Amino acid sequence: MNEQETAQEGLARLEGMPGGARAALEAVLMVIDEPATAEELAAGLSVTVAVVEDLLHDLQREYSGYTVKAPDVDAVGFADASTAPRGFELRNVAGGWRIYSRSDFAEIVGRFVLEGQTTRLTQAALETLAVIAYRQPVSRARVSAIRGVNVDSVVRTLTQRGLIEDSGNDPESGAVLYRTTSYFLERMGIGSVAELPQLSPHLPGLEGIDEYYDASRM
Amino acid sequence: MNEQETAQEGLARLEGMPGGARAALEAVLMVIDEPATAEELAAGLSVTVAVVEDLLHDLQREYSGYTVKAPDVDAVGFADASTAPRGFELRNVAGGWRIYSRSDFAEIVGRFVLEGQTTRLTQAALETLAVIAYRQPVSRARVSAIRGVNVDSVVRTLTQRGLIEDSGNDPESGAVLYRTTSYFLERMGIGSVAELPQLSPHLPGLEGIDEYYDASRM
Amino acid sequence: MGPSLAPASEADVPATGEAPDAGTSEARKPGFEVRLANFTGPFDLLLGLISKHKMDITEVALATVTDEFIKYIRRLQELGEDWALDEASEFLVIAATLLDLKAARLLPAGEVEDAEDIALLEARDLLFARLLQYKAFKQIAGILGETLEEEARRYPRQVALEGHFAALLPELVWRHTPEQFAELAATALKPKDAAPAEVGLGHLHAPPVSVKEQAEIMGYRLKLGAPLSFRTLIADAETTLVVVARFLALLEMFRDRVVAFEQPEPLAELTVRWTGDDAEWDSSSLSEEYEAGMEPNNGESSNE
Repeated sequence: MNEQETAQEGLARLEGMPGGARAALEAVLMVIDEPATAEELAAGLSVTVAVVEDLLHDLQREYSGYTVKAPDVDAVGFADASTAPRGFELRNVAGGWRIYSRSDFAEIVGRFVLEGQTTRLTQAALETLAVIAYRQPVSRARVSAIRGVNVDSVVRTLTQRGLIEDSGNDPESGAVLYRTTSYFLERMGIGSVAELPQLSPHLPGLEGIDEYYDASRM
Repeated sequence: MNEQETAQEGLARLEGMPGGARAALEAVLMVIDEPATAEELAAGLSVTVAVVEDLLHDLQREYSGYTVKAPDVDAVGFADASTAPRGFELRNVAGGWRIYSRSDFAEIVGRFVLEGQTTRLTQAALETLAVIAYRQPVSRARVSAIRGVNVDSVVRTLTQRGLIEDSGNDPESGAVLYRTTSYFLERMGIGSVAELPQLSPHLPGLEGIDEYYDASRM
Repeated sequence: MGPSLAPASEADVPATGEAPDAGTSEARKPGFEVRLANFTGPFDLLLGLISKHKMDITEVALATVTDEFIKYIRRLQELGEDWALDEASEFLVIAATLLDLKAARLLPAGEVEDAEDIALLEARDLLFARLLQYKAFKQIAGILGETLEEEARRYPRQVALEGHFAALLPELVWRHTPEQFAELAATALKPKDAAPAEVGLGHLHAPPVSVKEQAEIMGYRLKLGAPLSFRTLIADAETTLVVVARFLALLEMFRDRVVAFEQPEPLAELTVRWTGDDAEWDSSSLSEEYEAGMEPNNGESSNE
């Protein structure tokens, strides 16, 4: 009750400011340097999560104008003004919201932002990353068995790139287990590993593979 | 002459993109960290300085809607659409342009920034600071190679805390090099980095360490 | 880098030079190259060979592939490439499995009774399963690569905090002395134990431990002022050898009269206190007699 009132008061106060709650939210989005969850944003603005989520979707639609084709903007048809898309977009990745430059302008923006330009991953690194993403938490030995080669140096590179991390030790073997990081989700533009493409269409009739695998596990 | 043509072609190309030249400029302004001059922006967009300056003033007016009272927006009376101000503003500071959160929301933004801030550096931050202190000037990639993990966000935190700073670019790779600040010396209670204790007593067999890292350097 | 091979004596050039994902198909010339980088492992190679022959990998007809695979391995041997041991042995395992499969194919159909035959068929199934699994991950890797590339076209806004906000941040609590900070740096700069790229021999010989180094470490800690128990001093010792070295080092330091011991009763906690008034004490005064004893192979440690 009390909290509800505070949230209402908060909203009322924000609406009294130039640009209203929408502009206040934008102001906060300007200073975050990693994705912020709707909960964090709501707490910062002293409004409810529901209000913030509405505002976030409004902004997302507004920034994308009418021409957007992004699959995550499902409600774009409800945009109520005919505006050109902005040069930036608001995206929900790795569980949080953040502003990105629009990919159409990648080439131009790239001339200004040298850092962060990451070199492409090698085929070996991509395959190792794929196995870790789908089998996490997983030991090096197991990834190695799936790929058929030693993956030590590739795992080191992926750790250094911040795409995977140590997630403790296997209670049985004591081997270090690896998992993907939230930076990986960010780089993939997805909210969680559950959003990764399904593996099964690529694995015809292999229901028992894991048992096979555990039997031959090193 | 020739250059003029190129600039015209550049503008035509930009206008063909979703959102046009305005959006392209916005895309750049949204992600640059350091203020950029109109000349730099013009070069990056391949248009003339005059075009960029027009666009900058348009954007500045647009972001500020009608209600703005910022003293540096002298042309606000010419804004041609009745829009609410956005939560961000485009400011020309010391000859460079950058997007900032609107000062009306300073209190809210400040509250958000303070939320969850700790008064202590994490172990990861301390170790990264130690590596930078003893290997300065040093790039993020190298610190990352030494620590074996991605240090991007930790480096940002240390910079924000005023403990390290940008000390120019590596002549070879162009990567930003970091060094410790005088605030760091102050906190350590020493007069210069030369007064940092020698490492050797604590680390037997460190003679070859630099070669080791240079060899494994990416 | 592609090690060049001698002209192939066989008419049928191994598939490896022109596998589907080889990218640049080698122009036919007297010599040809095996680009090891084309394949990220034996499964990859095997898949390459299979798809070259447009075979369903669930089909048993692997004889041709087996031949080519073995041929490929031979070529690698001839090259004298310094293959990492495990990689070479992986190839061997697969080559052996393929040979088994070839043998299994020779068995009359429907007459699988022998336990050995069944084992062979199981091995075949296992290999198929692993190959299929690898193939799936390879396809997924392709999708990940495309997504990462597409996503890299979006740049996140991640600008430094505006000055007036940064000024709001609470003052940092800083309790590190320069010495503690140096210790931190030493830990951070120490090369991480590289993952073994070869079979470890560390268990065969105990790594050398220097009494002198251990004396330095303890001297540093004790000079901070507070008396420390022997238990504390050896808390981070990784091996018994280090514990022994530290104990010997303490005896040496006692002889140098820079430390004092306190033990209320036999087997009780042993407390060590720094008594040296000479802050410049260093381990060079230690006698050399233990050095020889504790460091049998006084060479490089196996750090790199």
